[in-house]
Amino acid sequence: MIWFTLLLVVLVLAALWASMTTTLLRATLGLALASALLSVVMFSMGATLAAAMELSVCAGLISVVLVSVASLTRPRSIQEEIASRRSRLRRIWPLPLVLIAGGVALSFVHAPVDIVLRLPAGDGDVRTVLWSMRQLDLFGQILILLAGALGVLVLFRKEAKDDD
Amino acid sequence: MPRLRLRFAGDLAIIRRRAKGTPSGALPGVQQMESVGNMREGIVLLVAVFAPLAGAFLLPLFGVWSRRLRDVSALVMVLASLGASVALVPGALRGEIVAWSIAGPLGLSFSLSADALAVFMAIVSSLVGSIIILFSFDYIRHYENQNEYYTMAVVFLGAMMGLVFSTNLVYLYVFWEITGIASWRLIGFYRGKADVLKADKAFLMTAFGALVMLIGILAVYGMTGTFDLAAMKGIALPLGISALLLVGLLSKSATLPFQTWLPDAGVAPSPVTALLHAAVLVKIGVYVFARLFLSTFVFDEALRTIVASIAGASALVSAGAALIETDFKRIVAYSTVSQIGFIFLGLAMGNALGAAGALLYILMHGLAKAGLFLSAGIVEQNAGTKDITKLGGLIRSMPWTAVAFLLCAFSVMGIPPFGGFFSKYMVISAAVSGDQLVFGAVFLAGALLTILYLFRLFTKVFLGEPHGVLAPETSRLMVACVVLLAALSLVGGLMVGWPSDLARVAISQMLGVAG
Amino acid sequence: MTPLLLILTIAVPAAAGLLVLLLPSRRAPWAPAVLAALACAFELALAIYAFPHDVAFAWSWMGFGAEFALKLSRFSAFILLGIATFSFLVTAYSAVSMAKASSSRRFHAWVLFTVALSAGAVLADNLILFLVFWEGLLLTLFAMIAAGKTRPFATAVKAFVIVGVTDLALMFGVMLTGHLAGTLSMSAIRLPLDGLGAVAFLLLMVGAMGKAGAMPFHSWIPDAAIDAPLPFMALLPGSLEKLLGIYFLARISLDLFVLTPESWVSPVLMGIGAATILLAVLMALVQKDYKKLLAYHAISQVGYMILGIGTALPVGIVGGLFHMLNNAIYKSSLFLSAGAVEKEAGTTDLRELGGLGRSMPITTLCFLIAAASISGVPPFNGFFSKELVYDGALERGWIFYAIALGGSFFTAASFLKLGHAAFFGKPTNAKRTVKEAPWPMLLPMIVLAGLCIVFGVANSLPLERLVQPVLGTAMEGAHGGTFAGFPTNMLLVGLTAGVLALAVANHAFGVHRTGKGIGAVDHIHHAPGLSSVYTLQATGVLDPYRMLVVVVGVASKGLYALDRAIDWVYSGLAAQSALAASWVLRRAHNGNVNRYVLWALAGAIAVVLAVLAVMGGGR
Amino acid sequence: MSDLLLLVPFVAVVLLYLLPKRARAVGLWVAFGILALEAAAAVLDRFATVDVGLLAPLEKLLGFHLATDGLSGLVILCTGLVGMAALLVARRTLESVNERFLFANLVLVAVVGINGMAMVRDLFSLYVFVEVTAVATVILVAAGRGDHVLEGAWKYIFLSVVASVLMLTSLGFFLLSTGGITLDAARTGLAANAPLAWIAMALFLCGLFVKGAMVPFHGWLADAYTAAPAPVSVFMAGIVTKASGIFALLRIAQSTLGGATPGREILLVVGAVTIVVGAFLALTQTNFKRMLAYSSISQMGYIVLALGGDLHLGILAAGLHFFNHAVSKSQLFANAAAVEKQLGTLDIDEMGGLGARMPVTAGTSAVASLSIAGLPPLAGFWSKLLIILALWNAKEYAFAAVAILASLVTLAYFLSLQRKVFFGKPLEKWAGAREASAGLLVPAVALALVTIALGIGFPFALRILLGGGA
Repeated sequence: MIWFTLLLVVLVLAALWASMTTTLLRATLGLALASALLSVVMFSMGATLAAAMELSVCAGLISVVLVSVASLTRPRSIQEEIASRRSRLRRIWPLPLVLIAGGVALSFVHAPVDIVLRLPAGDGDVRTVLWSMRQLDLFGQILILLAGALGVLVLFRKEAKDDD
Repeated sequence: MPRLRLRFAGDLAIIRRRAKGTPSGALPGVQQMESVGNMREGIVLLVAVFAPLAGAFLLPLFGVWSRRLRDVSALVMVLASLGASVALVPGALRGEIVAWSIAGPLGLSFSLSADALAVFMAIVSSLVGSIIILFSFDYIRHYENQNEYYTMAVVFLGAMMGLVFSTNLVYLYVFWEITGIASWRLIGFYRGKADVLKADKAFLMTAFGALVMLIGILAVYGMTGTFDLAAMKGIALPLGISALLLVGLLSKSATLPFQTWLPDAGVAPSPVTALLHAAVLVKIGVYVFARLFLSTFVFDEALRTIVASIAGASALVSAGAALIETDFKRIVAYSTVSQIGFIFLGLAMGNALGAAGALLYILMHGLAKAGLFLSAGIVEQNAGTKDITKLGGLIRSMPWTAVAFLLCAFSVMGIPPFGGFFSKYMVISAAVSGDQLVFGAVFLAGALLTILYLFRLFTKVFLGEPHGVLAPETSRLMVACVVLLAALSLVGGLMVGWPSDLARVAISQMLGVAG
Repeated sequence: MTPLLLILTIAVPAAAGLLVLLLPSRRAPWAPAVLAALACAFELALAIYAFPHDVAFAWSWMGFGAEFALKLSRFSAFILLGIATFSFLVTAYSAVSMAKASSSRRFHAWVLFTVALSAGAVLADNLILFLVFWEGLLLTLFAMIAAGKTRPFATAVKAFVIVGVTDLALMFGVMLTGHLAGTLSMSAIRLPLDGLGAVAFLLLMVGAMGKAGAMPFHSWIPDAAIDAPLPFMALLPGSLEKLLGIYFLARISLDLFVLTPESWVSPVLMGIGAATILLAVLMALVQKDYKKLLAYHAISQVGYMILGIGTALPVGIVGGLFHMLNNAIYKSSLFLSAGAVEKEAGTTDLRELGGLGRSMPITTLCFLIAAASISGVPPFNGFFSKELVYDGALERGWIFYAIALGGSFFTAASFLKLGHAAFFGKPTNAKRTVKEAPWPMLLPMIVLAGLCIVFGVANSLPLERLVQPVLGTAMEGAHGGTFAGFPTNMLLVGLTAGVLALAVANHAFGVHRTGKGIGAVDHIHHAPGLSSVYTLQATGVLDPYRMLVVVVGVASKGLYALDRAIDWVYSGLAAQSALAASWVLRRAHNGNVNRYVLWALAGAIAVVLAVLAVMGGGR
Repeated sequence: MSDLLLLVPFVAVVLLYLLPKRARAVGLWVAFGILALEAAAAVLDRFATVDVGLLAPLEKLLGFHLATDGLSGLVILCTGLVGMAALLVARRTLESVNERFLFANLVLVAVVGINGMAMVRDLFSLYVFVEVTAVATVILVAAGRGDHVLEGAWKYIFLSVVASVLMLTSLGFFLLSTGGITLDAARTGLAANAPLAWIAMALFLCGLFVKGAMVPFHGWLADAYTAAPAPVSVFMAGIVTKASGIFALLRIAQSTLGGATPGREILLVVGAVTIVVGAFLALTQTNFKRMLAYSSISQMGYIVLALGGDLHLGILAAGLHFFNHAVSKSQLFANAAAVEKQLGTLDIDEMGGLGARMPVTAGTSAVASLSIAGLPPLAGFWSKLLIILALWNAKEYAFAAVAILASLVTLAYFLSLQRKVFFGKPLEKWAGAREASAGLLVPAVALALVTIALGIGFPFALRILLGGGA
């Protein structure tokens, strides 16, 4: 249990770091770390499939993409760095506070601790769950992808036009 | 569970009810159509309301075609209202109540009903309205946005008719606000920045009152479960709810402490100010007061003191302001505020004499004050200013206007045999006979101030040394309208028995006592 | 005698007035005057015919106790006769004097309306109807002054406002009376003079005094004397208004209320009367204008009438009413003489007049008779009525008598001065040749002067036929039932004679001192103490109208400030605070997305906490 | 046939892309036609009954668990009307065929999302469709040309993410506490007063508050509306925000909360705060669209407030206000588009007296403004009246008073807008301004007529609405 708690704390810290740091690279590293920790948590809770997906997609694939993008950018000068750090810190300090407050708030919940997941019947098989229970949501996901595709189309078109 | 489903539920019923000589009892919610023949009077009622209200929207179309056609049809629409109202008089004098109703859900039945009070008010509004529209023919000719002017003026009068005949509080509110919208457009007619600001101010102040009143209406609904005035007759209203309703009435009638929009609204064209200040708009508050507190609810003694005090303060404060102001129309507007106080006094006394006096006051003041405003219009248009310090000696170049102004002023002052005397006498007398001597004395002081400020105005504008060129009267039609109003003020006094008869029937229906 | 005739007394002059207004006057400039005179003659005939009758009727009118009720009683018949007589004489006179004035048509129409309204006021037996006629006179008053030659409007407005104020008081009084009595029918009202009743009486009294022109409601009359057409002065302030005002005062004192000598109202009335006598006559004394001097006397004489009625004794009341009649006679005669002088000499300024006695002998004679009458010289009518008033006043308190007697002294002195300056001495303006006035102007004067003599010598005629019947039963037992004949109290007569002699002596002293008739009272004018009061009066500071205007001006400034303050609440306070609130909120929305996220999270936490609080509280 | 509402636009998008590029001008009209059909279907109330035989195989194949009721019909009708208006505006304001084509496509995608929201009975599906709409809308906003476009879109995304987090957390809690995420399951959980279920509900509500821009979750809205191209703001203001935030709240209030404490109180407080803050924020705005944006916030507060009142009347009132506001606000944005096209600016301080030059635009905008301000006899009055009645019946007098008096502030900013833009002396500067082209006027006039007609005929309409139930 202590380990589990420790893991969660580190996860939160990593996420915080990712969101508060000012360089792309560090942010990416933070994100990757958080994702990795998350997948560990998922593993430990028995959600192997989710853990695998999390590890491969978020911690792996996305980190690679982000790192490669970051490598294309120009690093900031030191002055810029300092200036932006100050201002950033000034603006972002409430975030930890909010988190702490949220945590405190949640700690008031006298929820039953013995949480029993009542998963829908069709035990465990991802395909079954997805297709027999949640077709509609799948349809929604397809739509989101479609919209994303359209977005790429629109925004890149626009870039191209702006270049002209 | 609400559902969107097209289904014509319920029935549209046209009903007609006669109640001979008795105070109006409960109006049946929905009745089946009796017979086609009986619809006739219902149709008269509909003509009175919808000839102007719906017809107004044709006016811009007519305006595109021919200016003359538009002007004349505007007049015809208002005259149709007047004709319909007059047609209701014989029945009203016999104590009959013509009613017409469409049942609606949640108490939102659209019901029109013409008792003597409503007929009286309708005649006053449409009579003065017709003259004002006639006056506009020549006055508005010189300006832009004529289509809008006629549309809004006629809509205004139509809404007034609707308000007068409505017996459902929600529809009363609906028509109430339509008059607000129309007056907003009309006050801002000249489109100057200051003009529009004043229009907004007037709109906001009256809307504020109306919204507070709406809370009151809901409170009444909460108490009684109905919006139908006839169904809530004889209910004793808690003072708090009365106060909420009163805020609306006072703001619409430009009474202290909501009076200041009215002088500001003087930026409107004169026929508009005549319409708003004199004859129609500001009378809404007092009319609804009579409709609610005298005719419907049990009259509360506490209300008497409150309303009479407010009215007294209003009468004095605005009369004082009228003595200081230097703008022709603002002075007349303050005078209106002051005179409205008298009407409220009469109503607040809650006795037959006061109520009848208030009704007559509405008529007499409407006629005379419209005459004053229209004279102001003639002066303003021809002399190019309404600052009385820059006017003078106009009696030489505008003799007819000057005399008509003076005659109307006499009526407002309450000098016999002009109509204003009788009404003023009756309201103050009502205070005296109600053992409210203090109020009587206060309003006597108000009457004195009335004499003073009107003479001050007359002296500064029409007498004394002329400033600059003496502008002549350019439009015979306009002068004729003013003279007509002056003459009507005189006839109203000489023939005071006629309006008084109708008022007495109205009082007996309202208070259940013989006048 | 039918109700129709009663209606005709009102309708005929009104219709004639309307006709005059509508007549095309260019063709026949004489027509208005002739029509007016004819109508008034008809009125006179009607009044004479109706005199012995008693008629009353009522039509329903506008409800609420307001009936169209007319009643011809002894008193109203008497006053109606007076109204008809004076209006006939004045219209006959003005037919000539106003013939060339551009406003002749309007003026005559107003005269006719005035007659109609006066007749209505006298005949009305319902308080509202009475009020309508009574206040309607305001309009004709205004219109007639406005028909004057030189810038008359300011005076017209002043007159209107002053009389209007008193009319408002009257209106309030009528309301109160109606409320107390429970009826508006005048012949049915009989109220005790206590509490609210006294208030009502005082209010009605103010109305009556305003009409009659007593102080402090007098100040328009001297102004009107200058600005208004002269027949107007003779007609309204000279006669009709006195008749009406005193008629109504007598009505309320005798009929509507029970005025007894014990009531506190009685000394009030007497005080007002005495003050009016003295103050107005002091003003009259120093006037340098014929018409203005007369105007102040018109005020002063009212004092005697009010004093007389205020005594609440039969002798005083009879004296007051008789004085009302006499005053109307000699005062209109005097005004008409002023008109004749003005027409012929071209001015009424005493400094430019003089020696008219030779060129205008008949006018002079009439003037002398009327002046003697007003000064209370026996055997003219004024003497007899004044003696009756003195008699009553002395019974109620020597001070009232003393003041009244003092008034007599100044009256006599001022008329000595006036007569001397205008008709005797040397003509100051020699360029203009002055002729006697034409006959239509002279005749009314002669008739009136004749009446002065007749009503003096044969005073039983007016007293027993006109005045005493008004008191009805109150007359029985007192003085053997009549006050006619020569005064019985020789002490009073002697004192009167003494005062007259003193006035003559004073005149001789003054003339000796200054050498001219006009300077006969300069020593009083410039007496220490008095002179400063006179100066103040000359600048108008003491004019109650002026005071009213100032007071109202100050009050209205305050009220206006209040109005602006209320306006500020909306235009300033409400608007500004709304804008300020809006501005503060806008400043908070600086576009920073972090801030917005923070708000959202804080909001979410708040909502969750709220839920927890409720759920926790639920346990 | 409810499935068709999801499938047809989707298929249309795919098919449109198969068209040759030359024919892309058709795209706009195809979308228009679909939306018109949608509106017609909602009005005719046929979609629940007609398809039994014909479409059964399809339904079986897809297995969507959809359900329609009056509320679905309402939102679908609004979508149709607003979408048509937006497309007409797009035709006149977007310059290239391609832009219009893309716009039409994205609108269709968003419409699928909205239709989905209208018909689902499951919180997770609701969330998914909310996201569909959000993504499509973000792209619509970002597709604009101005400097602030990306900023607006960015803020929208950012707060949407917050909303997503809140909603997903909530869904997790629901799963934990009740084991189910259908509306009915959630209702059971709440009825049992399980704290975790209530927390989940609170979080879900907060997510929807973000979507529906309730104060203090509203930060994104003004920037997004202002930055978005004209037709997009018509579409967004008219339906997107309302459907994804407010409609979802309506649905939850109707099917899940059922007027239970403390859900009702949350809605009341948040609604009232939103009304007041939004109204005051709008009061001093100088950008036409930004003022409208804050006005939208305020008005959506009314809808949420209504949900806290008497349940049946409240939902009826909220639905009506939803409709009225959708109609009027999209119309006002169309008016703004017309003005912007003529003047090239949206700064109302620079405008003046446009009523003389653009009478139809001015007139219709006045109608919409007054309707939103709740002035009779326009439609907005009746829905506000019902809202207040609902509150009154629930004995929430103070909230009713707030709702009524906030109308005054609403009126104040609309009067200020009218004064500065239309109702004044014509300025020399804009002598060249002309009335907008028919393409922009048609939606404005049509929507204004809807407002007027519904206002005048309201009691009849109400009778019809109440005919089925209540």
